Amino acid sequence: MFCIQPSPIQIEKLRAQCLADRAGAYTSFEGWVRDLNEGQKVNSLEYEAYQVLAEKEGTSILAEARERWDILSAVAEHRVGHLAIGDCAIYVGVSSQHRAAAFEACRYIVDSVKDRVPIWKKEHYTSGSTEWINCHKTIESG
Amino acid sequence: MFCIQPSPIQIEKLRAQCLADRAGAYTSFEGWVRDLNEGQKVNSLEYEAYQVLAEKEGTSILAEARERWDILSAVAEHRVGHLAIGDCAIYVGVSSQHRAAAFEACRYIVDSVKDRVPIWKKEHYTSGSTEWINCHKTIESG
Amino acid sequence: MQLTLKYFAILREQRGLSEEVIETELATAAEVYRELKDTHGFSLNSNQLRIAVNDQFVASDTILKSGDTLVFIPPVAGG
Amino acid sequence: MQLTLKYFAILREQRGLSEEVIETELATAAEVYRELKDTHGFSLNSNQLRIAVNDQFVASDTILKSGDTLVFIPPVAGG
Repeated sequence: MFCIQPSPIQIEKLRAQCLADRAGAYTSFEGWVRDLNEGQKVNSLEYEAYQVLAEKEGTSILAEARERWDILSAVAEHRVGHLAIGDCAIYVGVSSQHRAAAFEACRYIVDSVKDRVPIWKKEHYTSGSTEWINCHKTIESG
Repeated sequence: MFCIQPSPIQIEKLRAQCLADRAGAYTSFEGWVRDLNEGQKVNSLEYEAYQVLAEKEGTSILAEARERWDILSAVAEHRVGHLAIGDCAIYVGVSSQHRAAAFEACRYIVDSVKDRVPIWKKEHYTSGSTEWINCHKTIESG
Repeated sequence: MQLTLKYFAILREQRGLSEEVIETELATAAEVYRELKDTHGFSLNSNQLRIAVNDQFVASDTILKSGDTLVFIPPVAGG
Repeated sequence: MQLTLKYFAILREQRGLSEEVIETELATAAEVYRELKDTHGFSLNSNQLRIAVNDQFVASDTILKSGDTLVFIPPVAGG
């Protein structure tokens, strides 16, 4: 299950879901809010999600990872709302018997979530301006 | 610093060492004792290390990772002594601005530790037999 | 026909609301967006969007039917 | 010359001790291991080992000097 929710991500709880006697490897990824993006000082962030579709798409990504790699468990959670520098925005954890599968599946999940899941990020800069990331105007007409 | 020690690995403490306002990504790896290896049911494990050289070699590996990838922090710890199924034998954590570096450096550290650091593993099987992993007798004379 | 539109992120802000019901005879999401972009001055071009109908991703030339819920999905930035 | 030998893992078990001091005139770690293997019946072949002298990895044909601490490193299995 891929979960979108507004409270701080409970890493220890998610990790515990991946424990298994057969598991020899566990890889996790955390996305943290950082203070600088493309040269601009960031104050805080807002994440917004199209929750129903985001959870559906995220859950599909986890299922794809389980199909493609020999893993035992995969969990992921994304936070929404107002986040401060250092807050954890996304957590992904994968357990497997052997490490290669855990590393590759974890990377796949993170990359796919960033690519496909309808979640948006608005950066608030120390300058006072804000910006929806990846939503710059382009010249091309559409 | 790469640390070899006999008490349970304090994951939260190691993770905290990697926090940084500039960090946007954190990848970690845990090696867990699993109940089955090459078809044999495992009861427990013993890890033994040549501590001085292991810490020296592990610390070199962390330095190599910092040289090769644009990362902010890298930590690693390996446990020795008697471990039970599910115990964490090794922890590696890497923070970076962008996720590719964290993933690649983390993988590099884990692979290199397994390859180069003088730590040995003795498996105790439910059958009562034991075995030092990778130390099978070979036919070739030496 | 009647469509429910939901707006997220930059489109929500530019539209000034999260949801509205419209009457239209336009057949596809692409056509609907073109009209809305003109009306509300949305900054995103249609080639930057993905489309969801009834909480499923669909092609932008999918034929809409009355009662559909339509979402224009701006470029995502999770993680 | 005098050498301190430290044994780990399978070699420690096969030797029955962790450390000993020996007198030898053999020049290299490879030669010392060959002799010890014959004496103690070590199962590992020399091509499976790495060598450390004074807590540094060295080549197996490095010339030893009196007072050196020599370790034969069985195939590792950390992680």
